[in-house]
Amino acid sequence: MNELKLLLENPIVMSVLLAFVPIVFILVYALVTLYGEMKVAAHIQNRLAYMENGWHGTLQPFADILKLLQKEDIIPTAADKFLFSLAPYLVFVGTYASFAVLPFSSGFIGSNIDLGILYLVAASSLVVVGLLMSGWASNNKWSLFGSLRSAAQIVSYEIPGVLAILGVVMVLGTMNMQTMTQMQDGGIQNWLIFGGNFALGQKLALIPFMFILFVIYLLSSMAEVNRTPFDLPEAESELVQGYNTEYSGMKFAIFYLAEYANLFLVSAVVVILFFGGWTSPFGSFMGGPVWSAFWFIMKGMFFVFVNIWLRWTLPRLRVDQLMYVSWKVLTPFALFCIIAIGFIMVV
Amino acid sequence: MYEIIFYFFAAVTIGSAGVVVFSRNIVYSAFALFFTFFGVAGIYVLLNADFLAVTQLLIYVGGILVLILFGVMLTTNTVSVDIKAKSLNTLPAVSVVAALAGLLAGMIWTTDWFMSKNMSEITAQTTSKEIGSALITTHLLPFEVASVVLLVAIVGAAMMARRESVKTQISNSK
Amino acid sequence: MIETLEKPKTSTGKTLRTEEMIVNMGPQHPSTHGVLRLEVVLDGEIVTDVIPHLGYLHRCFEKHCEHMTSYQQVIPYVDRMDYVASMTNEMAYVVAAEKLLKIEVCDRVHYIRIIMAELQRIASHLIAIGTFGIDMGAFTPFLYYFRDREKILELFEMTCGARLLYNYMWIGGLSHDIPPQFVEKTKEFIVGFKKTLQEVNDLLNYNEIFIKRTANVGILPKDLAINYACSGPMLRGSGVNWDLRRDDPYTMYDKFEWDVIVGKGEMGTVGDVWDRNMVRQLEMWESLRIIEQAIATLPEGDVSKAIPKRIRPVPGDAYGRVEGPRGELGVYIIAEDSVTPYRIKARAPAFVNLSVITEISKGAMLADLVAIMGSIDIVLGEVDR
Amino acid sequence: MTALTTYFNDIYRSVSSTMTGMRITFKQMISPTVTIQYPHVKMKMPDRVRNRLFMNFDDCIGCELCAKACPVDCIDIEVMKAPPTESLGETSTGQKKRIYVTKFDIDIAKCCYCGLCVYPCPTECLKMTDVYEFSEYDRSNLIYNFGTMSPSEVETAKIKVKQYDEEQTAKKAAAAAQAAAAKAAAAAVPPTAAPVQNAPPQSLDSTPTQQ
Repeated sequence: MNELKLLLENPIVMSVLLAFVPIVFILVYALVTLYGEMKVAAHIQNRLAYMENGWHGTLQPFADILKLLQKEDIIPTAADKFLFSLAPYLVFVGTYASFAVLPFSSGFIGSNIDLGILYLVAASSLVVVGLLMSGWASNNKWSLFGSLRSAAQIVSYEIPGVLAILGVVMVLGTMNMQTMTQMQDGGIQNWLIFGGNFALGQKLALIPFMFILFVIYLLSSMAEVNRTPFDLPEAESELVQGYNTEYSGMKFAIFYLAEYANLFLVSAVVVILFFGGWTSPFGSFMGGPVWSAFWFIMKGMFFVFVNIWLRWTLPRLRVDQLMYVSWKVLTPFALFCIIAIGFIMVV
Repeated sequence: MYEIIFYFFAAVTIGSAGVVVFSRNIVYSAFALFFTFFGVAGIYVLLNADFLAVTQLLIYVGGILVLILFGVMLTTNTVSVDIKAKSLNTLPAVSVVAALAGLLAGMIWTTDWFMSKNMSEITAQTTSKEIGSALITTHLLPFEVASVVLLVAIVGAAMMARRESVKTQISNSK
Repeated sequence: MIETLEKPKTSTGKTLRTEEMIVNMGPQHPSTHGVLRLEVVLDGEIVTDVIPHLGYLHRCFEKHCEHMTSYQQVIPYVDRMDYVASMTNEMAYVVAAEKLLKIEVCDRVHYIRIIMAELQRIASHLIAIGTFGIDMGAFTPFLYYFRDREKILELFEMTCGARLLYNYMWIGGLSHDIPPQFVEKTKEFIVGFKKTLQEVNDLLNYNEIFIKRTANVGILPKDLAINYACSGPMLRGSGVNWDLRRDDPYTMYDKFEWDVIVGKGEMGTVGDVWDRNMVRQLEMWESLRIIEQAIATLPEGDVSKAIPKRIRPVPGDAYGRVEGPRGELGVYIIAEDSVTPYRIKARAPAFVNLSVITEISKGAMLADLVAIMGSIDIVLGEVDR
Repeated sequence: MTALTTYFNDIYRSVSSTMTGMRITFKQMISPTVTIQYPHVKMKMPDRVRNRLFMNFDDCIGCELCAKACPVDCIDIEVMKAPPTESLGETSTGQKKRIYVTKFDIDIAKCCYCGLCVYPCPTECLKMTDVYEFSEYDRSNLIYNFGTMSPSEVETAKIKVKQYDEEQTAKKAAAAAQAAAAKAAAAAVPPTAAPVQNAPPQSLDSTPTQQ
């Protein structure tokens, strides 16, 4: 018993244990979202989706995962075996590394570093390399197309995304995600989308720009996780399945997991930037570390739901239109907002 | 413990840099460059240069490496895997590298390095504030000059990219 | 809209050597609507050439017909030609055969045939627009349309017992009269369907992304459409006012009041993908008008009175054509003094319409090629026969 | 100026059409679904539905009209004309059976469910039922043999037919000989044997298939 206590007090063991918290969360969340996406999609389309395994098919995600684990792991003969096997893990690592700085609750954050949001942006850019690797190693023209599109898309949409983040950073004056959240504490009126915790005049002036920045970040985050209407890298009607066409079994599951993890990640960032992170909408009521984890996950899941909802509503953009949206619509608006916010914050 | 992590990152950096240089497959070289950048970022973290580490990842991995990969993938035959890089001009290369190595070695020797007696003495502290204030006070001029140069580069790139299509439109309208 | 850029020049003025990529789209590609294979030459994302390869679904329909033991037996085979619009296939064959045999059928048969053909046109357009939506990345409208197509199939099942391959229209009549509750059920369907049509119109056809994806893409000019002998929504989308139901009225289409829908270039240029899609969408409203009128004025009569017991035509030939959902569907029959047709030739509209793809997709982007293919609305069963 | 107007107009239309779309999909999400939980709930089939073929063998008179009508030749019938002395019973419609049906197989895997075989049947013994769940692991299990004659019955029937045929041939030959003799006697010309045109029924030597 004593050894165990000693072991737990060892900072290295502790940090290893802490590092496993997000993966447990991701696995559970992925199962829920897998089920949720199918159900939301089905009900939008007047269908029922899973109904057979368990009550309303609740056990189906487990069955799906089991199936993927059992499946034969096919590596095409002409593929580059090493890079082909490496790519999905690289993609997942890129996503997973970003979870280190997410403040899940007032009592838990993997690493409370000052550059939190910048680190998050940097870590998610690792994903691009993994995607390029998978497309090239598959030795399939459609896959290569998909991964090149994906990389171009992620790199372009990072610009408006980061500019939107910059706007928020200018308002809050910090890049530490925990501090960002704490600054929005104290009820729904202090969330940045409603102007933040400022004097009334400043608050009212901030609201429209915050709203525009929120939309900009939401759109660019959707592009970064390759969701409809920006799902060109895996556009099934054009590129079959894009960069993960040749993947099967466990490797495909990892891609899938990374995609879902990324989806939550960007939703969480939206929540932290504009919707007060883990703060309760009722001020101190329903606060505390446990409740705050609840609020954080609930808010995150709401934006995951919005993503899913949009996915089953909208058609897909074309490559040039995708670039048009990024460079000619989102980026100018974001720059305009930044200038305006600068004025507001200085005056 | 910190030593182990340091040697790990150092090994990753040097090993992957070796792959970059010696690999016959240019795509492998490009991908190995990723691990080199990653290892360097890790070392920056160990040196408490967190802003630098993050920027390293953001700019080198997210920007420059992707650009290199794009270049490699779009210019070489993508269908077959055997993309070979040839060794050319061995003698000039060796001499240039030797000169560079000498320069670096001289620099390392002459610099008065700050050495801490105890690694754990170094407490985690952020550098972003210092960098930020340094950039807009003492180093304002180089910072502004760099941004002007970058702006010129962007405008120039836009001009060069645009010229062709303008020409095409003119020829189309004729 | 798409400007083809000049290739970058080196300092010596020579163009840089760039390689074109040849990709095979199909026969197992999700957006080729079956087993079409397109050999696509790509310059980056720009399509420089498209070569369609056909025949993966060839089932020797025409040869089969020459080995039947009666003219009646051809009908189940005609059903399988364009399997999403079997009723119109039957109608084309039956019109041709009745011309050959000089059979006059009563008005009730004509009316029921028209109702069935128009229902089938709606069902076929529902699939066309739905799958086109999938090609554009919108999955949901497809299922909304399938929900209502299901009701049409139920009407068909109620009438003839089959949901897809009906064998309903026979030479000289129909296999069954419509069941008593048919009229009522059809009226019910029309009421519900109008709501879906409006809904999907808002959800898909007037969605800005959809408009941006389809307007000014794959423009098929009027003269090109005529030169390639395009027909159906493909031709009307290009602004040619031509509909066999009005211009060569077979059965009793001239009794009804309806409009021919022509592409107007509302969102871009006349003859673009959006126009073709919209022609289909609006044609469904016209079909509903025809069905409503036909149901209201359905005459009485015996639908199986004119069915001949044994068909042995005098030697000769006949060409019957109808306006199918995809265009002019013609059946040409040559008869000799036998119970078996000497030769049957089908003019498949999807085959003819597909031939224009090389012409209109040059210079488009890869994603546009998918849009163009979706707007042509091919059914490989009919293209290859 | 128009370019700027178009630019903002495009943005406005994108936002408003997306909102419209989201409104529609949300309305559908909360409206009831249309799925039928198939193995648990089954749709009511209309009366005219055309699924698996059923054949009431007791009513078959062996006319082979259905086999002729089938466009895909999935009905395989073998018949023998019974001697008129033999009584094969009657159909439910009161028609007298005169033909042995030694084999009546329907290869339902080939069937295209067109229903063309149903109409020509004079005794209405073929019909299409509403059974649609009949998948099998082995394709040969889809060959349904409706014939109720056992192999031994077929054998006895064959013998009977053969006997009757032989009798008939003998009779005919005798008649022919008689006629010839009479002719010869009448015309005093050497008689020629009349050609015997009594080939055995085509299916005489075939055996019923398994299963």
